Amino acid sequence: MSQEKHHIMSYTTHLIVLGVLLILTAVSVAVTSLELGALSTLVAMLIAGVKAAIVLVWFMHLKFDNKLYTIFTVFVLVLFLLVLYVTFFDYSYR
Amino acid sequence: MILGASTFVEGVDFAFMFILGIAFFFLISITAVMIFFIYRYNKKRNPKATQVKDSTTLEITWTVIPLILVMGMFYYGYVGWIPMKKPPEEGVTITSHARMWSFSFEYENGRVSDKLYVPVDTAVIINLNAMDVLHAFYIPAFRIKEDMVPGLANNRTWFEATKTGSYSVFCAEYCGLQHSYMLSEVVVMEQDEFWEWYHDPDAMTLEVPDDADPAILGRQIISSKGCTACHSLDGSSLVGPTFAGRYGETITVITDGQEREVLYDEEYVKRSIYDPDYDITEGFRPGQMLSYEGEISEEEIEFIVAFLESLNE
Amino acid sequence: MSETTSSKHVSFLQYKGKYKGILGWILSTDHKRVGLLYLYTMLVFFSLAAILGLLMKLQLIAPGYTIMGPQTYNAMFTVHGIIMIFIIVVPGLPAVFGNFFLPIMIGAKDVAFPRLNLASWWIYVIGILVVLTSQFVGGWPDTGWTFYAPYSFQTPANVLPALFGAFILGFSSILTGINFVVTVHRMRAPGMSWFKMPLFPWTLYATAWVQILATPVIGITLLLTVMERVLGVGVFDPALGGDPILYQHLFWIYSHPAVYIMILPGMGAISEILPVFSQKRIYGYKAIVLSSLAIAFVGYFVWGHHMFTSGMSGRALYAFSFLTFIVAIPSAIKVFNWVSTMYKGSLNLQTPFYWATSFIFVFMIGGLTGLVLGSLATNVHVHDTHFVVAHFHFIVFGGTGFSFMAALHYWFPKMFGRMYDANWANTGWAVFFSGFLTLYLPMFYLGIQGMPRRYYDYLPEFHGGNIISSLGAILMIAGAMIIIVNLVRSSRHGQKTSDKNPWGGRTLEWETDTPPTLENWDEIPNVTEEPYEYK
Amino acid sequence: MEKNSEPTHVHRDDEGDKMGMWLFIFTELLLFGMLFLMYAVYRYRNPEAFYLGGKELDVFIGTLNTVILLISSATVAMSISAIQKGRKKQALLFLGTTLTLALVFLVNKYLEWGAKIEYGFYPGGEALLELGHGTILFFGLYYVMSGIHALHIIIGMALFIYVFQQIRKEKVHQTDYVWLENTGLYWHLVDLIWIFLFPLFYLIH
Ligand code: HEA
Ligand code: HEA
Ligand code: HEC
Ligand code: CUA
Ligand SMILES: [Cu+2]
Repeated sequence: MSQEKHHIMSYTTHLIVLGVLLILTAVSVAVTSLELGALSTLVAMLIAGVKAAIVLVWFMHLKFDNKLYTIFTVFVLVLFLLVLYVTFFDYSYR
Repeated sequence: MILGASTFVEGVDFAFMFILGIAFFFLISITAVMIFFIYRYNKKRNPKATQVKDSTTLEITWTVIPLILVMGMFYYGYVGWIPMKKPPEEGVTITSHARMWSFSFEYENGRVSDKLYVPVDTAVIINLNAMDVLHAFYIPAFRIKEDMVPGLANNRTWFEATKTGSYSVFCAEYCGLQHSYMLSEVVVMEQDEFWEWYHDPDAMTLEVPDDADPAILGRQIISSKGCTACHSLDGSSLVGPTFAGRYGETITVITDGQEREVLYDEEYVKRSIYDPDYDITEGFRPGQMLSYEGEISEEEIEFIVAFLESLNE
Repeated sequence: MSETTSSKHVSFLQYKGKYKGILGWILSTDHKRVGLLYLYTMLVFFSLAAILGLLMKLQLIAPGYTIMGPQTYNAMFTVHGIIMIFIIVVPGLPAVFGNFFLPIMIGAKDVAFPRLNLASWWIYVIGILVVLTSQFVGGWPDTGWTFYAPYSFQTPANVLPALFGAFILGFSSILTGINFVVTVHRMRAPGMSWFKMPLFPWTLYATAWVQILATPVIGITLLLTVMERVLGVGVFDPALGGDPILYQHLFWIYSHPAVYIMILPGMGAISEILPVFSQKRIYGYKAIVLSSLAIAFVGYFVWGHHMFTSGMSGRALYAFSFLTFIVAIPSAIKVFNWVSTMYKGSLNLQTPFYWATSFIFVFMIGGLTGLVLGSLATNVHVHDTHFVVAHFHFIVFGGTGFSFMAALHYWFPKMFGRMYDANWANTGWAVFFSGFLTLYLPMFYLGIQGMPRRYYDYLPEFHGGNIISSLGAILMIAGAMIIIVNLVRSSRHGQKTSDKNPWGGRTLEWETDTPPTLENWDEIPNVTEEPYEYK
Repeated sequence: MEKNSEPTHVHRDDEGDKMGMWLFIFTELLLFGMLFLMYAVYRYRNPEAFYLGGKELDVFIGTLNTVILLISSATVAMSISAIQKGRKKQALLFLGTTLTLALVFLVNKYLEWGAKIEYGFYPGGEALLELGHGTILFFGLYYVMSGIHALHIIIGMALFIYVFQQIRKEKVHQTDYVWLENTGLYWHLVDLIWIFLFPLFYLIH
């Protein structure tokens, strides 16, 4: 088994990523405190999605690792969303 | 098909025939082919195998043909079922209460019965009310079944019977110990007969002939209300304590987490029936028996007491 | 790769490692020993659950009390269901034959994580023990294997150990799944591209994904039920605002994919056996591979067909019915390809072949009656009746069970280096098969007549079907005894054989020693041919 | 039989180990996924109560914990970089920071829960049962979800302690650090879950 070459992320990149995450957190706290009703839910979930993607891509190295992991991850998320969607066939029309 | 007596029967039975017909066709022909191969190509008769190439056309054929057939099955299943989901506006409305382990049926005029009485050729809408756990309201002859879910809004089903007679009602969702005894009957009557029954004023009040033995009446109430599902008359413990030999004794109960002694008297029986979780008999669980307030009158309790007393003799 | 000369040509059965005797087994990380550990454990619990099944049938031979009371009966079908599903057929073929043969068939020395593999057996045993503790503290659970809310947290019976045990068993299943996916990705022999991989590993791969992605769902559901019962959190309890139907959704989001966990490896085993006993390439290799993946994937979205009468919205009902019919197609494709494999073959009529063909027959009955259940109008009538019981015994027992027996008779000489008595094996099969049909066919009729399932007692009009069915159970147990006695006896005293390839198979397991040595290969094979390359 | 020895070759496959970890993460994602599904269903059915329930929670503590987790995620990731560069001291330092942050997270959680439980706001608690069904569900889910999440934090901490030891003993080092990498992945998962828990419970009301 060969030890493949690993990409090493520098400390600065880490700190930049962290900075972005913190800013996004602040934004979502700010936006939701405005009480925009359904809109604030949407925005909060969107921001959370972006944050999650950042964590996956940089902190969890999806960007540098074998593409297989990205495929797996996307597949799992799609599967989950489909299950959620199908469940709501029941609840939305009950 | 088995006996059928509602307007749904036709659609459902057609779907059965359609699906089972195709199923038998494939089952029999594939089995026949297999048997033929075993006969024709067995090692003795055919010592050398001939390799055969895969064929995409064939793969597509046997994907598409079954696909079309199952779409047909889906369609007829859908057509046979859709009327069940569309109760008509007009009709007799009855509420079915289910508890462990009996059904009772309440009519719009307040009349309550343990069998379901309905008029023929009339739409009957049944509101389903489960009082404790899941049950299911199942009438095979009408081809309907619907779960009774505690707390579910709009939990109902409907049917229109086409033949007079009486048919079984089953509880089809597992609900504990006496699930298999949770049965009733639906009696389909001619329309005028039904309305006569429905408006029968005497049926509303308990009729007590002067010379009747209260203990015997009590015994009837106990069995018609389904108490014996949980309470034995022979001393053995079922879900609840036995009725035998308890009346007049001093027993241990748990009230508010505190153990105490009480006398098993009329007062106690009444409280046990109207507010069963107030005193929990030692060794049993709260939440099993539900209150019968509004279902059993004070007068009836007197008869029950008379009966319990008679068990000591 | 370093050197293994010292253990050369010593079979894994004789091999002596750090530990002696039984410890050498229960602490061995050798995938073959782990596989056999699973086999023996299953044999024990299978017998237990089968006896419970027989007792239930005896109870049902006549209306009313025959040999047991309702509480006992309810506990029996619950424990019977839990053992059969969570302990036997879900781990089933992957844990036994997957562990034993997956590495060999892809030319590896072991699975990717041998120690984890042993750990999953241990977790499995712990799970079983936890399930069984309920027997000693508070009595067997009486909820049915489905643990439907709210009964499961209201019943006075002791359901906690069962819930918790099933939860632990789920872990074992997940670990096996992870192990297999990594094994297949990382450890295929040089030259074995994806489409040169035999079909049994393929189905194990598809199954492993389902194990990984579906099992956590039941895990959390059972855990929540435990919390509901102990703490009263209220997530499923209608009295606190919870929705009991949501419990059913979660339960079946796992349990429907789980039925494909049960059947896929069985289909894989059948796809190994048929070409070998026909001396022919499997017909439609790619179609079979793709249909396995399709079953695994689409199988996620049909769970609602168990809930057609549960009070779901109408739209959900027909969506689920539609999807259910879609998922039946890949199974149909497989059946057609299997039968075509026999065409112009040179059929070697031996025990594994009998099991394989009878598998196809009973699987068809099970599957085609599945279609009756998948259609809305008919489902409403037969849901929760003995029709369903017949359907799943045909397809779970007839599908997974028969393929298990087929696989066992097929790989037996390789596993034990001994041969069983073929005459007894065939007799056992014949008795068993006739018993099977007598036992379960009448149940279809009972179901259409309207006899609900989980009924301890029934009305006299259902008597006829039940008598026949109960007699079938006795016949079948007789068949099972013959089979088991024959196999157990042969594994110790059967005719010794070191023939590497008794049936003329073309997959890699027939190129190792019989029985295989500790690390299967002296040298990892180099794969150049397609699987099943018969000339 | 002749004398046998243990299998002599040791199989090492870092990529395989990592794949195993990812697969495990997927199981965790689905496990929490189902809790999110329940949340979605119950929020859909009880919008009012969930709206009000969210107001009961302290946004400040929630935000603080989010920040803590994000930083701790960054520090684990950095300790991996450090190990890859062969800087053992720094790796230990980053790991130590992560561990401390995790502990702070738990302390916050403890204070938060403690305050609620005191008022009888726990499953089966008097104060909670008096409120409507929707509120019971909201808090039921809140306790279950953040409780299971906290359990994962504790498991993560145990893993960190183990890896910390391994680095000190040079068992985990520049050319063999899957343990650290996998623990890191696990920790990011914990973070990932929280990224969704936080807005769902504390923010959207
Ligand atoms: C190994 C397990 C297994 C498998 C593979 C299946 C396969 C299928 N199952 Fe089954 N099922 C169970 C195990 C399984 N099931 C269990 C355990 C239960 C009960 C759980 C409980 O309540 O306790 C159950 C219950 C169950 C129900 C719910 C019944 C109810 O409670 O109301 C339904 C409803 O749709 C259903 C449908 C199907 C269908 C359509 C398939 C299909 O995948 C079948 C596909 C196969 C074929 C179609 C046959 C082969 C094809 C041909 C011969 C070619 C001709 C084909 C066509 C023309 C299409 N099953
Ligand atoms: C694999 C699954 C499996 C198997 C094999 C069986 C086997 C049997 N089942 Fe079971 N059954 C279930 C799964 C299974 N069952 C499930 C899931 C339920 C639902 C529970 C619920 O409702 O909650 C159920 C319910 C159920 C009921 C319904 C109860 C009711 O609803 O009222 C009945 C009724 O008689 C029954 C009977 C039997 C009988 C007589 C046998 C057997 O006794 C038949 C005899 C078999 C043998 C003697 C075994 C032969 C095997 C070998 C020779 C191989 C050796 C094998 C290994 C090494 C693995 N079963
Ligand atoms: C679902 C099961 C169930 C049904 C049906 C049921 N009970 Fe009970 N009953 C119990 C249980 C369990 C207890 C003991 C726990 C308690 O005290 O609440 C009990 C307790 C009692 C007691 C106190 C007995 C004692 O020995 O302490 C009386 C009296 C009683 N029930 C009467 C009735 C009557 C009358 C009916 C029918 C109209 C009835 N029950 C129906 C389960 C049931
Ligand atoms: Cu009520 Cu079963
Ligand atoms: Cu299913």
